[in-house]
Amino acid sequence: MSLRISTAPHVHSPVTTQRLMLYVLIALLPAAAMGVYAFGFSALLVLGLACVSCVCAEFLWQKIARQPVRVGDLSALVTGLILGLNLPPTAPWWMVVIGSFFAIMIVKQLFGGLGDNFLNPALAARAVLLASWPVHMTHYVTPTFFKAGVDAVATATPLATKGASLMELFLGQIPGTIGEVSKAAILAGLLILLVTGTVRWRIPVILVASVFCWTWVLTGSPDAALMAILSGGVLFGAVFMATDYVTSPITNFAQIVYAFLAGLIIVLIRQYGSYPEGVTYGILLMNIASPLLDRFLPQRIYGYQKEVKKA
Amino acid sequence: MSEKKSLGGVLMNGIVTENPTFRLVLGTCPTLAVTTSALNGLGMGAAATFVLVCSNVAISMLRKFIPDQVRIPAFIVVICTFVTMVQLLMQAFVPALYDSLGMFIPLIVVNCIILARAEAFASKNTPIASAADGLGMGIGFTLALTLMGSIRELIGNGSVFGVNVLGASYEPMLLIVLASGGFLTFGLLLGTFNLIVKKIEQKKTKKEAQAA
Amino acid sequence: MTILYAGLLLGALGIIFGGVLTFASKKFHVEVDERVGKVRECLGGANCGACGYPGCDGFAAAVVKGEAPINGCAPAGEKGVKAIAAIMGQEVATSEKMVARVLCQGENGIAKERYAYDGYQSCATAAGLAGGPKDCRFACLGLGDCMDKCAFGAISMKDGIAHVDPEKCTACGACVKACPRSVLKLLPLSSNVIVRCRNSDVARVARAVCMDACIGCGRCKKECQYEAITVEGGFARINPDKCTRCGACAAVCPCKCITID
Amino acid sequence: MQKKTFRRGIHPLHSAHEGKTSTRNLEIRDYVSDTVIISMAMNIGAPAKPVVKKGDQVLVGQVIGEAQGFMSVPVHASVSGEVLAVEQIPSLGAGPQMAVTIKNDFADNWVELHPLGSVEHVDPAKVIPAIQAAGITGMGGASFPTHVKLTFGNGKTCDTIIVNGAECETHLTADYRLMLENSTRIVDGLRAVMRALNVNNGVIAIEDNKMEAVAAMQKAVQGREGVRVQVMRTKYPQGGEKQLIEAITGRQVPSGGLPIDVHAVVLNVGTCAAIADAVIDGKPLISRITTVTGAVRKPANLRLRIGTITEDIIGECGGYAETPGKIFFGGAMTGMCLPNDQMPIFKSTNGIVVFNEKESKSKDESPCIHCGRCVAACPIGLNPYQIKVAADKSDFEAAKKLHVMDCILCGSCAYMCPSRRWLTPSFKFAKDHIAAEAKAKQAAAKGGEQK
Amino acid sequence: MSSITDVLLFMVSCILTNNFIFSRFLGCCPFLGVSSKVETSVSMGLAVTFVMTIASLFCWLIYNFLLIPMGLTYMSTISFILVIAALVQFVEMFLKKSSPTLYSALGIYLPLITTNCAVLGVATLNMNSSYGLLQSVLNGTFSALGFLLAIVLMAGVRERLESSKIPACMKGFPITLVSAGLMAVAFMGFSGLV
Repeated sequence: MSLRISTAPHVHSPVTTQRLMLYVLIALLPAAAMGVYAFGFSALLVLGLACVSCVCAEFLWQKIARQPVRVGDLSALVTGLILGLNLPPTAPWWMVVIGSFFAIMIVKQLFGGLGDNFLNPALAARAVLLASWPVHMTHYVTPTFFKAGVDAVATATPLATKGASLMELFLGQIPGTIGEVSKAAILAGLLILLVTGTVRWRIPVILVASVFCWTWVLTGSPDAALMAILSGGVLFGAVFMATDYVTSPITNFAQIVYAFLAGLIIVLIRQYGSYPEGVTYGILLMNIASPLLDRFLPQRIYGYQKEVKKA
Repeated sequence: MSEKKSLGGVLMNGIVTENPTFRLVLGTCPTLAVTTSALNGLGMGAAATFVLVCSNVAISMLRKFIPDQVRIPAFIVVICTFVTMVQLLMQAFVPALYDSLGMFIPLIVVNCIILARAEAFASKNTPIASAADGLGMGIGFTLALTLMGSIRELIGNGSVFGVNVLGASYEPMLLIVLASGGFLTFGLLLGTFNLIVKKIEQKKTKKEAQAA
Repeated sequence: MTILYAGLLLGALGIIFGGVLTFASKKFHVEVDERVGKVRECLGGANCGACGYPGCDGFAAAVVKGEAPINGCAPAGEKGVKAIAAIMGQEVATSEKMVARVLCQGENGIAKERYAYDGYQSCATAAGLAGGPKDCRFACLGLGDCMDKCAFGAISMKDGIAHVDPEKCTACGACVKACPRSVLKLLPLSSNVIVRCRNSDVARVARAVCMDACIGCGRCKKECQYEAITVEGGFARINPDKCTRCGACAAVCPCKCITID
Repeated sequence: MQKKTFRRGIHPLHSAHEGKTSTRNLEIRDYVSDTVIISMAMNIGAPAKPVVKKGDQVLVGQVIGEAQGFMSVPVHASVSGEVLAVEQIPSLGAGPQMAVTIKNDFADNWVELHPLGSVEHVDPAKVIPAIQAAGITGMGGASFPTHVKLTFGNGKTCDTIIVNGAECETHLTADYRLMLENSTRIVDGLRAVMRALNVNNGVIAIEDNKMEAVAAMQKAVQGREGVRVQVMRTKYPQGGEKQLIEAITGRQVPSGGLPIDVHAVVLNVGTCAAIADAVIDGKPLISRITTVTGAVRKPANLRLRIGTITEDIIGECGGYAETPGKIFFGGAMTGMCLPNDQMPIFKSTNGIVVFNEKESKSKDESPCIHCGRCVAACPIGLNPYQIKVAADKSDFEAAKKLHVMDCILCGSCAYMCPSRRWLTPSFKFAKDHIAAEAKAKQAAAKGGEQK
Repeated sequence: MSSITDVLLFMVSCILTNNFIFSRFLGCCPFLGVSSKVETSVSMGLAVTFVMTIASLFCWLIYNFLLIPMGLTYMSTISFILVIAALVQFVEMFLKKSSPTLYSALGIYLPLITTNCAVLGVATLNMNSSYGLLQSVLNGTFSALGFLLAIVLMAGVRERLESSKIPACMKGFPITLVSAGLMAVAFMGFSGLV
């Protein structure tokens, strides 16, 4: 009778890292589907290429560094999909591959792999691509919804479409990157994440609210604020990128401050900065500050109560 | 630092074993800022080498006369004179390079390499040895800067020393020429050098193990 | 003429600042441990911050206080480290070089397993669960508490037993403290004939738990002409001073407990 | 009835009703085996010293091990019969412990008892010595000597006694059945302690997944002075001392302090029943209720004599349903594994759970993805993933700064971790080292003074 | 520098847009060396702020009242260095005497700052862009605050990376440089803010 001995606890919650990544992938599918529906086959190509090259990059790195290959935990796939959704449908293939390799190899694996990077790999790669090839990254086309014959009209920036009505913005008939286009799909993704308990509500809700308030404060008009939320990458960033476990703070109060400041930076860059889209930088900068937030806004610990209350 | 190394040894020491940029990681400010192109790297390296050699020689000549407590300000004054000289020379002969290096020529004064070598080596050795050390360090620094400069120029706009290498279809990665590119390139280069050195040592110890 | 002005200006500035500084140094004089100054001498002097301390003075003060390792300053180079060691009075290992030895050879398969353990990889934890995963209560559990504690990477785990690399070991003793079963012991490097077992149970019990256990039969004691071996508490002990490393005991030991490194 | 609870915490095996369905509705059955092995070290504190030799005849309740000092309790024979052996047996902890093996003659004749009469009129001064004489220790799993918990030093007062009927551990239904089947005994025990400490505020805390027990206890509490039932929310670790005190009195036990520092004492329902037996009938602690569940053919709640061997108990429950991978005493969250099924039960064994091969296989650790589930689960509000980093490097200074000494080792963080990292055991590793260092320093300091 | 908004805009430009470390590359040596702990970084940052403010003031005075009238503008580098070295020495001694606690937190960094490119850099910058007295002092303070922000953020990140499984060859300076590179990418968002 040789029994096995292990250390307590002997039971675990059914949630594993792999399952969490699976939930995120499922939550991303609506946005990806709407993106492919809106922009046609080229979008599918970009998404596929991004996912494949991210997974290959991780596999290669772990093989070269003779580490146990952990591609199975789907984290590379999630990074690939998010990076793909961050790119315009007309992104050239080599840019997608370089972005993926940068995201996985430099931003994530160089720091020690899953859980050790301090910036969101997809977001950092998008920022690097934006800085390296600004033309390709801001070349947006209006969605053709697979209607033949309507050629893709390139426009300067997604925010420039002042004329688009709110409903158009919501349903995603306006140009933009693959994932950011249809807000309904992103909200569906958020619902999936909340229902499966993969993500806590604080960061997405407060970030969007912060963008709304700060735009209202700075521009003085509420409908411009509403427009700000529904256009560009705010919603997609808030739901999928700001809530990345590894790079966002942990305690509740730290998450609130993180989301609030990220919103502020996004609005500052949009109103006064030279870049059309501030979401990437807002979230990246707060990723950098997240270790400090975790450290200076810890949870209150039991047993350090000042006064002793009567029974 | 007083035992007698052959001049060649001192020279090689500066270039390889104690390369200021990749082994001692000194003088990072110019290394990051200036190496946007191979030419800048070379120019900066040359200027720094000139100042380094001259100041080493001057300091080692004066080392008997400088009282110990006041040696740092004295060294700085010596280095500063040579820097001002280089500044004026470059302004006269190579104004284009001078403009592109901009603010970093006067900053050679506070460049850690020069003060470090002055303090650690020049103030304790004969002028000839100090000159060799200065030259070694300077060449090491220049090589490092030129390497960095050429890599960043190659990726940044497809050319090295102005000669277009990667052809017209190449879309340069502008990030490398910007600030963050400097940090990334320097970090990755440092990492690869560490890796290479470790691999060489491993091979050596393996050989010794087999031999023993 | 401007050269004259330049010289005058520089001289004037030098004198003014010199005066102010000498006056200030007198008025604000604070005595400092003179060793800090001497250690400061041997450093690179470039205030480069590579040691992680705020400049060379900071590093020198930390070395004198004993907080910083004497080889923390890369630019100082090998000569600098020796000079600092001399100033700090740390003798550079003049006595016999000691090294940590693992007094157990009960790898998986040799030492019988009491239960399959797949909990937290720590010897102290496993030793606290039903007497440890190996039947022998003196055995090295091979879960790496010593390896985690060794700052010099001298210890590695091979099929359930710790192995110490004599070159890398600096005899700091951290592993001896970390081991819950005190399997490791600091012995002189030169005495490489070691009894690799400390099982003090009677022969029948010892053999039951581990095939290579020392049963205290005393055959090695009889064999050794230099009386270097005594059998106390159930297992043989070699006195490093008397042992001449002839290896006769190892040849004759029935349980192969004595090894020659 | 407003339900109280503490902050954070988890709901283990919630979908499977905390793994309790198989034994919830089973009456408590008695079972006496033919040989018992009674260990001398069954509680926190010094082990007892055996006073019987091989071949002696002992009666039920006879003292077979004398207490060694204040932090120790006597050990009594749980069966009458002949002493087969007094020797070292392997224990669940580090080293082997002394134990007395008794062959049961099934005569069950008791030693001469000295009851103190009804709890309402018992002389308060006699209660605590009776508890110590009966060898009563905490039955909730910690097995801290109860008489030590009830004696407070220098000027500490108590204004609330909490009876822990939460039983938040998975798989266990022993306390639940006890509350259903003899609730009056529990209230008597509580009343005895209230008289001894002259406190008139007794609270019996029961989780709201055991409403039948709440009803039973409320009936038993009718007309008893100063005693009430408080329904708690079902959450783990509701049964922890610190969590109960904070939920009911709103006070927090100070870090490094004891419940008495905030004028509260927590007793397990099983302990109260044992106190009632000791006071009313003068009976020492010789048997306890244990839940036997998991991969056994007929799971059951058994009243077992202390020292019954696991193999006999599982035989009584119809043997193994599948080949066992793991057997542990206690619940799945804090249970201690057995090396084999020859281990006897102790005073603190409130459950024996058998896992089959599939359930016992534990996935290996994958890297931490910084998801914060462990921080959200920790009832004390610590930062588990950072403490584990320090513990893995054996950096106990950093672990101390991260308040690892406040950790109650409840296992909530390790339960929630999606990467299956060994959080709780690394905290136990760190706590043991820090405690050992503190004791060594104290001994050195004391040694210094004596010199 | 008339109204408050000008000062505010100038502050934002100095701290965020052209941050001293991430876009001007000044003061990188101490930035890489000292930023391993948050406490030491804060002290270092404050010390640099203290010195840069005073240095900007003195250098501006020296430059405008001594060098320009005497036509010796090419002597600017050497005189700035002399001023800074003397100033730092004086402040260090004054601090050591007057408040040992402040000295133990702040003072030990002062010698490190003399050979710091940032201080001389800001003085030369003031000279090149011929700011007025107030503007150059403000430039000194705000640039130093930018340095403080950068070094504290870097310290936060490096403390976080201590528990990461960084490959052996990247440990120490290489990974710090790559992290600084990634932070610089993020800071590019502020370009054109002012």
